Amino acid sequence: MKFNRKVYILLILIAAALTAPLVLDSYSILVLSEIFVTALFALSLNLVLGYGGMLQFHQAVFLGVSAYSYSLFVLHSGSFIIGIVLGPAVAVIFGTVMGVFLVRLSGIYFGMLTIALGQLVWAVVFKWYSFTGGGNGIPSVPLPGFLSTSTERYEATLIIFLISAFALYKIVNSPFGLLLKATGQNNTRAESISVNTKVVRLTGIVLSSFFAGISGISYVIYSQSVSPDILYWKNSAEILVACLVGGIYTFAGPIVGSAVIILITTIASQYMEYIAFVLGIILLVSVLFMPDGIVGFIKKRIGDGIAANKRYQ
Amino acid sequence: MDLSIVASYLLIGISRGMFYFVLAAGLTLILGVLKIINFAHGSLYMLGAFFMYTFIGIAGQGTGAFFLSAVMAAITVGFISFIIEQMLLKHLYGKEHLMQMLLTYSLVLIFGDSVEMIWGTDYYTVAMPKLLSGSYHIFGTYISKFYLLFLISGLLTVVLLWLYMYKTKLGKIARAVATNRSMVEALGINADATFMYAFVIGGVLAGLGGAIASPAVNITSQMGDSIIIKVFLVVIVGGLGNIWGSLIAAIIFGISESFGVLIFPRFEIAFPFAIAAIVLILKPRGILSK
Amino acid sequence: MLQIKDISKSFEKFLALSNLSFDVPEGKITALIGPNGAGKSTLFNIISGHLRPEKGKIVLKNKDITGLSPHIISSLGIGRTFQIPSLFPKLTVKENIMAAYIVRNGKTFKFFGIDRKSEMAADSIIDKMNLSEVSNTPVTSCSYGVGKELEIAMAMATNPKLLLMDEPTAGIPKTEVGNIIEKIKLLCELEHITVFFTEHDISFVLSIASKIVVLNQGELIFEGVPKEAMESSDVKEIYLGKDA
Amino acid sequence: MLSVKEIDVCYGKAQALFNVSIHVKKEETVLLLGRNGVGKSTLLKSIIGLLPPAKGSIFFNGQRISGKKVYRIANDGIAYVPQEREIFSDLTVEDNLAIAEHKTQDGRWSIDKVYQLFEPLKKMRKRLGGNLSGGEQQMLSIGRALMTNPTFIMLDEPTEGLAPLIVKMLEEQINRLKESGIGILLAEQNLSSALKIGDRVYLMEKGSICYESSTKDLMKNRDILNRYLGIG
Repeated sequence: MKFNRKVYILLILIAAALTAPLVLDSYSILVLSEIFVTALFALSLNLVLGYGGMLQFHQAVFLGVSAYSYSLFVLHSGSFIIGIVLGPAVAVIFGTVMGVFLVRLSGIYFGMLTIALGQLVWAVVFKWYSFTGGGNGIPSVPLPGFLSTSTERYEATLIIFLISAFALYKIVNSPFGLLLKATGQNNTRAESISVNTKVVRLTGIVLSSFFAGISGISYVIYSQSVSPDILYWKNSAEILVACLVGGIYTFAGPIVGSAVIILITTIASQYMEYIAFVLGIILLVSVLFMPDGIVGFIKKRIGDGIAANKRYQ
Repeated sequence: MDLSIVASYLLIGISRGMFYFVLAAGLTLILGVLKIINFAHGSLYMLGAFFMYTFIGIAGQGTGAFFLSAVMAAITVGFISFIIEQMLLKHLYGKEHLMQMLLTYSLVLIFGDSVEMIWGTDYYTVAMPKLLSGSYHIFGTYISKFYLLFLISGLLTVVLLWLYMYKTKLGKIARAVATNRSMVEALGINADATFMYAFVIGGVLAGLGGAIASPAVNITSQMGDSIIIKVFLVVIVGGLGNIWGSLIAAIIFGISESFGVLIFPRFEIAFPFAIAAIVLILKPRGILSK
Repeated sequence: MLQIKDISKSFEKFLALSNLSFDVPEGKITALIGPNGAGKSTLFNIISGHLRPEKGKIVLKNKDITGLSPHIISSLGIGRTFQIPSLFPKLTVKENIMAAYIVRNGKTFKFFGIDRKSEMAADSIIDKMNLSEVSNTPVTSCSYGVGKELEIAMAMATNPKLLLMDEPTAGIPKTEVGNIIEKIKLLCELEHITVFFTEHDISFVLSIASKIVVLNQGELIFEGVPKEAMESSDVKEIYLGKDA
Repeated sequence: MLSVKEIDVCYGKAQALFNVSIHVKKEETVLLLGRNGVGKSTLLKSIIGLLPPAKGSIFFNGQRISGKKVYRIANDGIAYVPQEREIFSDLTVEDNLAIAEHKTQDGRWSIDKVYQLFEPLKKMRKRLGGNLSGGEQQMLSIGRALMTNPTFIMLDEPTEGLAPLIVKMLEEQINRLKESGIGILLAEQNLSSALKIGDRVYLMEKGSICYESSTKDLMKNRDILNRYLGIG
């Protein structure tokens, strides 16, 4: 019965989100859009970070190359559909090529190679004025006609988020997902039960880059522009923070983390300009007091509560 | 290519490398001894530059005032490091690396905005002291005297760090802690104190780096962001915690950048990243590893 | 079953194994004993592919497996349990066992849905091993003894022909040793698995092994049945010293 | 001098010691015997504080030391020579000794004194710890422990894996230490060398103390020798 209640709550939430534009003002709708884009981006990272146990510090690259591929393609040729397919495809190519080198490393060396590769891509995008627009980026990216109003763009980011999140949820709970978790938790042991850990990790990276690529399309729909900043290491770091603040050992963690960070910074920005300061304090507090993230913290509280109740009965 | 140009670019590259080393040395010391990846190192570098700006405002424009301010800025940043270590990091020793890293990243965010609260959002510059303005005529080309400051600070760091690590008991203990912490404690030595010294020395070096860079850069709250990544890669290319590896890697980075400007000016900023990626793929444990 | 042929391995200047040769007979329980530093773990790591020998061959049923990578050696039928349980800590007991079955069933790249066959197989092992009470508990919350048993259960799940066990009774109280012995015997007799294990507890070795191999400082000093080992003066010497 | 009272010790979830009690009197040399894996090293690690007991307590000179930080226990006068020697491999021989130096009022040990005890070390004072042979490392490990000027020293299988000539030399030096009045707790599985210098003996099996007597009494008791230390 509990499972059913969970599904009902989820369905109500989805219905509320779909009908939100009827009641909310356009600014709130934009903020919600941002949450869905960011949450999908965070989920894509968490597939390798939380489940695969890999310190991937360059997630923004996949979002970025996808967003740029779409933007550059539609600017030059005009076909939206091919652009939308091209984005994630290019992200997957980047993910595969980088992944082949990355899976040979582990721990901090893995992390540092992602930083080097990520910054390399950023530097090229940043400096290749003739092709990417350099530091200015592309200030205005054309979108298909059916995404002309803010409500349509909102619904698009929401639906992309829902479908992708559902797919990721299925993957995490699939046989492959189990082996990815196993490999992330104990690589040596996974090898000794015949798992080809390098291939499993590479597949994880490729899937992660694919969904990050989708979030890149979602990002363009939301912002209608691209700039090299979206590939910069700080953007990767911020999404990592969102995952960790929410909790990387739960599926909902990255979603909650993204939502909390965006909501708090949005609200804070109405009263002060020091958003990073607020974000820093949130992070500091969560590192010191909620090392398992918000969702992990709540789950543990509920778990302790149930355990305590059982003891009294 | 004209040989004198090559020589002068080489000299510029080495000087830049020495500057990177000032920052990398602190970072690698912290990494080697505390096993913490300190994202806040870039923030401490930025703070060094801001304190430099303020102290020069007080001390005046002279060459002596410049060096005095640099020393003061480094000491102030060292003091801030002391507070960070005692109040925050101390509680995270032995915890997950990701958590420690994240704590230092939260400081990046906090310091970035704190600086804007205190100094505002303007760009600041520090005037070049007289002694360092102008150029030398070497190898038939002109090299800014300012590079001399980088070169000397780097050499000074090398010498002082060597003295500390190899000639003082504290430094020897720090090296011992880096390889085997529990045995150090079993000999009656408080390893936590060693951690504090290493972190503060790292902070002083970051502050010094900010101070000496201040005449050459725009002093802003973001100035640490790009350099910290480069310095990270220097440390990793040199081999985790290997100070001499960092020195070599820093010089390689410096030279690659200066020749990058010469050969492929548009993508000069990509050179260090490409080198780091290649080294990590071929020799993940650093250039000095077997 | 398994032949160790002239294996040598050194770490920097230290010679860990020198010219080691012996056989592990099929369908039986063979014990590997020796003092600390004798080279037992090194040998296990070489057999399982985690280390490469400088010299010599490891032959499994007439197939040379020297230097193959660990996951391939494992898929050829060599399972392994670890001295300190090395499991997937955040997965449940059942998921740990299922992971082993998924690979075996070739479902590694099934991205959607579940693998019913693995689930059923895991359930049946859990039944056999009497682990149903902790079936859905994450390993981090299980006792050390359960971890040790899960090690054996996971090894069974990989369907090995040969099982390497590193100190199966280390770290558990005396009262639970009998339980582990029963389960190892079950493996050997019912599942027809060849067992090759290291152990400190000599009484345990004598009660279970049909062949004993003794190493000292990387060299083979005895190979034979337990009874002879008890009488061998070489073996006595490394445990008792010359004067005793 | 030292008294360990009913301690349990665990590595994570694995319990390694069960209700262990031992004591060492002043100027006494006590042997801890048993095959490998029975918990000798664990007991020594627990005394120095590297593995704090989960239950029970440890007293040194009447003062409770269990629960104190490792470096404080060491500063109380306990020195530890681990089985793996744990030389600081990046430091020279002399630096290994220098950093351990702990000056006390009646401090007897200095680098020169250690060189007198272990002459081979003096020749390689500038060599890195990592480049020493096993025997040299063992001398350095003992010498380093002595630099803390301990009143009590714990040695974990100091002769393990060493050539007979070096074993003989180490035995002599440990005897000299014993004569200097320092308390010694020596973990060994090599009986022949240990029995020569021990006053009293504890035998361990599977994480517990199973026998306790004077060294002489143990030598007479062939049954116990065979049961707990022999192969049969």
